[in-house]
Amino acid sequence: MQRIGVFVCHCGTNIAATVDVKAVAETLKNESGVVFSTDYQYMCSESGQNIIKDAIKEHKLTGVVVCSCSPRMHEATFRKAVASVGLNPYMLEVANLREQCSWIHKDIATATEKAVILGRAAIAKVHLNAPLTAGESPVVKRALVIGGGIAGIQTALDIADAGFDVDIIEKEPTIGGKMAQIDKTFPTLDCAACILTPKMVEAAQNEKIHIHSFSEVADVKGFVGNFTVTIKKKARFVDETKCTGCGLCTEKCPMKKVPNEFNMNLDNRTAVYIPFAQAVPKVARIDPNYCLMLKNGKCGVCSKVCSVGAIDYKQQDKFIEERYGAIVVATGFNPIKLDKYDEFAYSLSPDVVTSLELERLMNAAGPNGGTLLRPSDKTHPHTIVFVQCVGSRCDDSKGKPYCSKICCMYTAKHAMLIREKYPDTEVYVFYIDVRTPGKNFDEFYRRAVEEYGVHYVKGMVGKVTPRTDGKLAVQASDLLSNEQLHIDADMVVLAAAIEPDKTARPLATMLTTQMDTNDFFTEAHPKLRPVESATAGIFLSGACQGPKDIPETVAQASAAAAKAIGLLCKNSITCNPCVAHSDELMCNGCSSCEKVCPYGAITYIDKEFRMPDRTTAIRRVASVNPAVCQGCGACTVACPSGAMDLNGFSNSQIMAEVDAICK
Amino acid sequence: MQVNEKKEFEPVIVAFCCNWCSYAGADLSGTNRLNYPTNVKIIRVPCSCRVNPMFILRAFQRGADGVIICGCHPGDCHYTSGNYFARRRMTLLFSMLDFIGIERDRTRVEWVSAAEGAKFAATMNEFTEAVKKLGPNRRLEDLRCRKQS
Amino acid sequence: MNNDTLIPHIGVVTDIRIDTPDVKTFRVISPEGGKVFEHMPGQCAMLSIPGVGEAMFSITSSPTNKDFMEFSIKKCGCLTNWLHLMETGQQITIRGPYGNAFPVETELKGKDLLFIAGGIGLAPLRSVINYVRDNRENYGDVQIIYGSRSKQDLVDYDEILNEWMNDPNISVNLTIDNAQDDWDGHVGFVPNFVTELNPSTSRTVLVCGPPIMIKFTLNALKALGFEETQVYTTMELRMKCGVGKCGRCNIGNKYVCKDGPVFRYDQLGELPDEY
Amino acid sequence: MQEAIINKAKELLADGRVDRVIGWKKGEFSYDITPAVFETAEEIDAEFVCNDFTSANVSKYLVKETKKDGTVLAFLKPCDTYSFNQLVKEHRIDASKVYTVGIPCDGKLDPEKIKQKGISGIRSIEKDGDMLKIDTVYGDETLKISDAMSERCLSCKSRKHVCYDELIGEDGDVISSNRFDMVEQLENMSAQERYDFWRSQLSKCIRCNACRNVCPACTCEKCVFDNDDSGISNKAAADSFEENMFHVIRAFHVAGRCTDCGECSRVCPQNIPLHLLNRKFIKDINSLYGEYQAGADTDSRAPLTDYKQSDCEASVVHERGVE
Amino acid sequence: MLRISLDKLDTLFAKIAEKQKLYIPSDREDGSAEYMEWSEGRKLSNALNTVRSAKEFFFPQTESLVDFKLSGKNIEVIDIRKETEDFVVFGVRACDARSFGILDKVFLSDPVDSYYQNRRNHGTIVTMACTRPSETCFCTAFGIDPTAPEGDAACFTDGSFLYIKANNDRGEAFVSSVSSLFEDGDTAELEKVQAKTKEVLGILPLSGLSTEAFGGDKLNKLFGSEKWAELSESCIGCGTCTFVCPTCQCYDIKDFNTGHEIKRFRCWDSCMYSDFTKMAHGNPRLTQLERFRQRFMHKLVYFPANNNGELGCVGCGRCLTKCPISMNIVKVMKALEAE
Repeated sequence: MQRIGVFVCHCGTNIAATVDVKAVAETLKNESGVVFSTDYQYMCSESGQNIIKDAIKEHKLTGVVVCSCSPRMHEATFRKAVASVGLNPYMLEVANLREQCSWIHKDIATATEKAVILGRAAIAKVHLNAPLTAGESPVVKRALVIGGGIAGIQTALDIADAGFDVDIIEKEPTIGGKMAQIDKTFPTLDCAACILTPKMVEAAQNEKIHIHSFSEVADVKGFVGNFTVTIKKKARFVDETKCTGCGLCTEKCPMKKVPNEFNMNLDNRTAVYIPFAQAVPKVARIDPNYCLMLKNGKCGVCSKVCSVGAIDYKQQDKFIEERYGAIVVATGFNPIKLDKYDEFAYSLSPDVVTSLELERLMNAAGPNGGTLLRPSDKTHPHTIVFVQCVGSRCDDSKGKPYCSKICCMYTAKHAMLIREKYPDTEVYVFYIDVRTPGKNFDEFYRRAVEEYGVHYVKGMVGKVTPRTDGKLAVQASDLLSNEQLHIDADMVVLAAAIEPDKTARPLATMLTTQMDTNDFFTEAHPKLRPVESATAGIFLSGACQGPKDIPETVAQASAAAAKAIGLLCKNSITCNPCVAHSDELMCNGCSSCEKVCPYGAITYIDKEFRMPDRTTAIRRVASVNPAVCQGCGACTVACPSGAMDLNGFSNSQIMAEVDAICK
Repeated sequence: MQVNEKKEFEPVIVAFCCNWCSYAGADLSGTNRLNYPTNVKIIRVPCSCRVNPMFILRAFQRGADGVIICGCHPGDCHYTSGNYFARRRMTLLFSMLDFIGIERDRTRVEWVSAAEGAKFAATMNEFTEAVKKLGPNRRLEDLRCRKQS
Repeated sequence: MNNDTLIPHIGVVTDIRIDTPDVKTFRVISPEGGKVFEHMPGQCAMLSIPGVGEAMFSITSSPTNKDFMEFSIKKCGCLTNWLHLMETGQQITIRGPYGNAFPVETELKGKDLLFIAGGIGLAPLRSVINYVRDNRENYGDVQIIYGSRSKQDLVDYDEILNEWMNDPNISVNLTIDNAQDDWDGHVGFVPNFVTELNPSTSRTVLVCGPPIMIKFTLNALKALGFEETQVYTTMELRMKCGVGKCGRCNIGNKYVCKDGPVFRYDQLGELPDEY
Repeated sequence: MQEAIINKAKELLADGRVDRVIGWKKGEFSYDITPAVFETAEEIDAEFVCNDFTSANVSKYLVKETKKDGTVLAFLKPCDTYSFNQLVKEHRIDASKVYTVGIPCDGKLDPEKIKQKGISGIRSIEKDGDMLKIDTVYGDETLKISDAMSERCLSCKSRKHVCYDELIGEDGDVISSNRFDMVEQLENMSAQERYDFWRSQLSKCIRCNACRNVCPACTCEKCVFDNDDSGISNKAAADSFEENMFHVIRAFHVAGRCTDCGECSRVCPQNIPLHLLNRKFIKDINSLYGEYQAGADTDSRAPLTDYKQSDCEASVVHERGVE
Repeated sequence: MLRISLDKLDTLFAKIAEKQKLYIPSDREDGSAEYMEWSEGRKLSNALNTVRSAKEFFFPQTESLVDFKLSGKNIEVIDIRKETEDFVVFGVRACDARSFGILDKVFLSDPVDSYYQNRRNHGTIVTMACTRPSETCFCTAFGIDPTAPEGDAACFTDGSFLYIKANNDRGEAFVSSVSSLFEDGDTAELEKVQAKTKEVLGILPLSGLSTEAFGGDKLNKLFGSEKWAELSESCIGCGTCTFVCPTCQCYDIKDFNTGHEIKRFRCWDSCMYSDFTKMAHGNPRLTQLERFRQRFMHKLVYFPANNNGELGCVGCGRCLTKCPISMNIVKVMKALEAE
């Protein structure tokens, strides 16, 4: 039998104007277990809280019901108040008399009647409340960053800066990501490599940062503060610890006709290669699909020339296990494949390129050494048509429904750079809208139009047809002048939509994090928790969460780092006590609960029990990890025997509320 | 007795609302002063997937005339997937109640986001009207619990 | 229609005494004052909080007490938890008395008595002890051996100390399982203590306590030369109706609630081993 | 058939492959067969029986049997194999301790159906073509086998064994059955008619728990209806509500797990067609979430522990069929 | 003997039902029979017996005992008992008729159960002799003559007439209340039928069932029998046998909180249930063996031990037809006897 105190708040006139608060307090006084009942102007005020505190002490209350505004508003306030005088904070319930009663009803009589019922329900629940204590679980002071692009690098640098060890897992042989492939950055037009590579080097040299390049996440277990991650270090056939990155092997490799993915396959590399000059780690990798030695067992040149003996044709994938307190996902993006866009002749003509390909074509380290030449005949293009929103803002199944956000700006950059370097080249940009909402973005775009004479045409390119003379016939419509345009272009550049990396979906499953239908990771709250996932301890950095440009990415990367640091700083974390728990004696071990748990909080253990018939038996029973459980309650309904119940929202509590409301 | 007969039938309606979306949506309809009938009493649950069919039957047993479950829109569940499970469970349960002849309009699932205060109020208005039309729950009540007049 | 024993009376709890960390003694009177009904030592009553549960408890006060009944109740389940949380003035329902009693007016009369109790097992014997004390002339020598886990777990310690120990006509021997600082009495288990004290086999023995204690005490008594016909015990088993009809408290053909709860050991021996 | 099964049992016992055999033991009459565990060839010779009345599904006993030491041989009819699989899937049976032998079944007979034809004082029942020859103290009687066939066998869903270590006889196929006909018929009634139908059926319930205790899906360590803390425990239906609740909740708890073995209706002393409640769930699951047969495998996700983002909304219930 | 043409049964029933409620066994749509209240058009079943026994008329599956109203620390006890109205149960078979005697020994022994007594005082039992006993019948083993049933009044039929005879005062009163519909008639045909039935009883498979091995004096021998393990092995622990049994009388007392008051009610319980003897501090019958043994020991040993050797079974055969796994008292008796 609890000793319950009821505190009815007037909330000024917010509640008192429609609910007869005195009558509510008076009526609830007669409820079983209620030993004290009062009303007050503002329960949440300091003096209001003192009324509660004093009553707890004076009447030895074991439970408190506050009839006030929504628990979403002041539950925490009142919990703190009762805790300050030694009552367990979970012995408090709030009856929502404002948002769900006084503010929606007008008639005082019926609103008061309802208020009493809501109060009764809260009292009925408090009767069954049990003191809950939040558990604590220790935090491993090490973070994992998945993805070694600019987002991952920035996050890792920030975390390392705060003094915590941090691992980067990068699936490619080098970190750097997409930014490494970019030529110049908007709106400042500074060289991407010049600003990125120092960061890459910094990451490599920071002793707190450990880079697992050419590696993937194979498995994630555990929970916030205590993740165990299995990392698959893919065989690169070069001993990372020995290779000095001298490059001799790449010079001598006889297999030189391998498409160079770093240059968007616009030129070739060797079978043993270092992705690019500033790669980090600067370690060669042998491509087993092309290496003659690995394919046929005949060659071995690289092994012979390597003075440090780093070549290891027998290398196998290796799995290592590491423990982390926090995980930051920075898996980035890719341009979508354009094979469904035949109207733009992407697969028909080498002169129809994506913007990222154009970046490489214009880059000094690119296939043409920085001179913009048509891929087909290596001639200088005189007319270039840019097509915007290829696959972005698309209703049909070919593309993506969202705006890829970065295309408007990089196209302006491309157009401007081309016009600057090759003033004889005409540049047309076909757009639906030009979106430039960033610092100095609109100025930048206007410069392209006004100073550089880029032809911006609002309209769609209908068809690109490669002609036998090598030109590309571009059919387009100008929506402003409402006329059809026919342009003979030398090159067409498609601003392909970007999409999350394909590795994100399986990763999300391993991390038990949410994704939206486009496979972008879902943040815990779109406004207020934009860099956290809903799964505790998993943070989001960069384009894996949504399309972003570099400054935004870096900003989010640092924000994610800050969140991760905030977690790593703690020696232990306090868990939500309103978690599920299983009555082992009733558990059937059937796995139903495990299957509906979105967090992987339920595991099964074989445990010895003394059975009712005086025997002992090993039984398979569910065990909830309270640090992982978020308290949704899915398992409680999946459990047929009712062994699984939820603290704070137990079956009996909810049924008591139902009874109180219905009676 | 005669007085009671004249009085319009006022159904008891239990609304299970998930803490993250629908309960907040209900709060919002209050904040916006959107009216809905006092017949509706809300029980806060962490997620629509916390609603056990037992609770729904219990409500009918104890005198509820309608039960509505509100949760986050599919895809928006705070817990990723809770409302998807709830949707299957409730679909099957309601289908079963329908199968044993319980009026189908006494039960409903509605997705209400934290932003949809207006939808919450409108839903509750509609649902209360629908239940009023059906009259008191007689097929799934426990006579022992019937209110004594 | 006649009164039905299944329809309970109201009792008012007028006093609650904390005996041990998990035993409280409740004093119950009828709302009009006085006892709800008369009983004999060893009989039980069904106490209930409607909606919470109903269970059988032995009446620990002596029938010679004309003002109230008392129940010493150990916290062990839903109802007893509730009872432990209640405050004075609370009404409960009570029906009874049920079961047979210790044969205080027949077999025990004129005999030297030995009471052996362990833990909460003192509760049913307390009724007899006080009955005997109040009718002292009808009985011979009285010895009490009582033990518990610790000093704090001795039920009715105040009464033992202030009344029984001061009663020149009876001897009280206390023991606790493990030594503790504020205890200068005997330390050890009850059965061993019985052996040590070596009581005269002329006594009639009344034993109550946990099953394991009873078992070893009985062995000890036999070793000392006691006959089974000299030993009485009381059981509290799975009773529901209290009137031998609901069918669950039987041991063989004997209903604990009706034919018991007091059994002589030789009678128990004839019943199947199901208790 | 019985001979082959007995020989198999004795063979496996003799070569030590199994320690016990779970099967059926003959009774007082030809039809009152009790499931039993046999440990010796002698016991088997004396009492083992497998005939038209050995309908009891022994798979649930394996929950208890596999907790003991040693291996048990279980003879499983096609429908029993589904229950067995489902129990393995839910970790209720330790499959490594069972040796399963699939036995064919062409439908079992229901003694109750025979008696309801007014046949009494039965001394023996023999098959003769598609007829039964029944010797009674009141004279000889004949009955069409199909008229004596168990209701559940008349709508058999599968003669295929979904798991076995060994098979006696030929394996059959999953058959397209008419098992949802009655459900559909009810769905097409008005709500009032459905209500009246179920009231007339469920009001017969005496809450003996036979349906629950025989159900291979009901193997809970403690049933919610026996658990005073569950809030819905009840021993007897004190009100029509409790009759409804027990059967609705029970059907819900086995939804997606019920293999439609039909034991519940077979054992109901009041002949309540309880299987219709389970079949309603199965039919709904099949039509709303895709065909699913519980027990057909041991690794698929059960419909109620699974979801698709594109699942229909609960309002589908309001939109279809007859109100 | 007084007799009435079977064609005029409806008239008889209508006459009885004029003054009091009349219950008769009647067929349900599923082919089984159950006691139902008679109303115009309701026909008497030809079935040998009803699924549930007639004990329900006196000891219903659930019945309210008392109500409580709680307010603050106070409890109000509300005695809800009302004098039952008179009723007639017609068509009770000899086995069920005997069961009332057994139930009486439980409920009417001191202290009297007023709920049972109330119904018993107001119920008239009109029995019906059997003409077509079945293979599951073994009432004769308990000394019951199904052709001459007990009850307040007994009816017999020869296929064309219903004969009636009062067995006691209440029966006399009943017979005289309906005797205007009856005429005196020759019983030659009836005697033929009775003789025929007796002949059949002699050749029924269970006719030789012996009760020699049972009774109060066999307690410890039977309790310790090794057979229990094997017999109880396949018991699924349901309550079917208990609930269809005319003599099983175990009950549970439970409280139900309606939200307005607490209703204390009793309901049938089964000693076969795993939680039958469960208490706050343990359960003395933990295994199905113990629970199974209790049920049969109760009927075959404990009850006779306390009731001058009368066995607690009437041989109605319901458990033989209804047990989900076909385990039953006959198998138990035969197994124990063979030992």
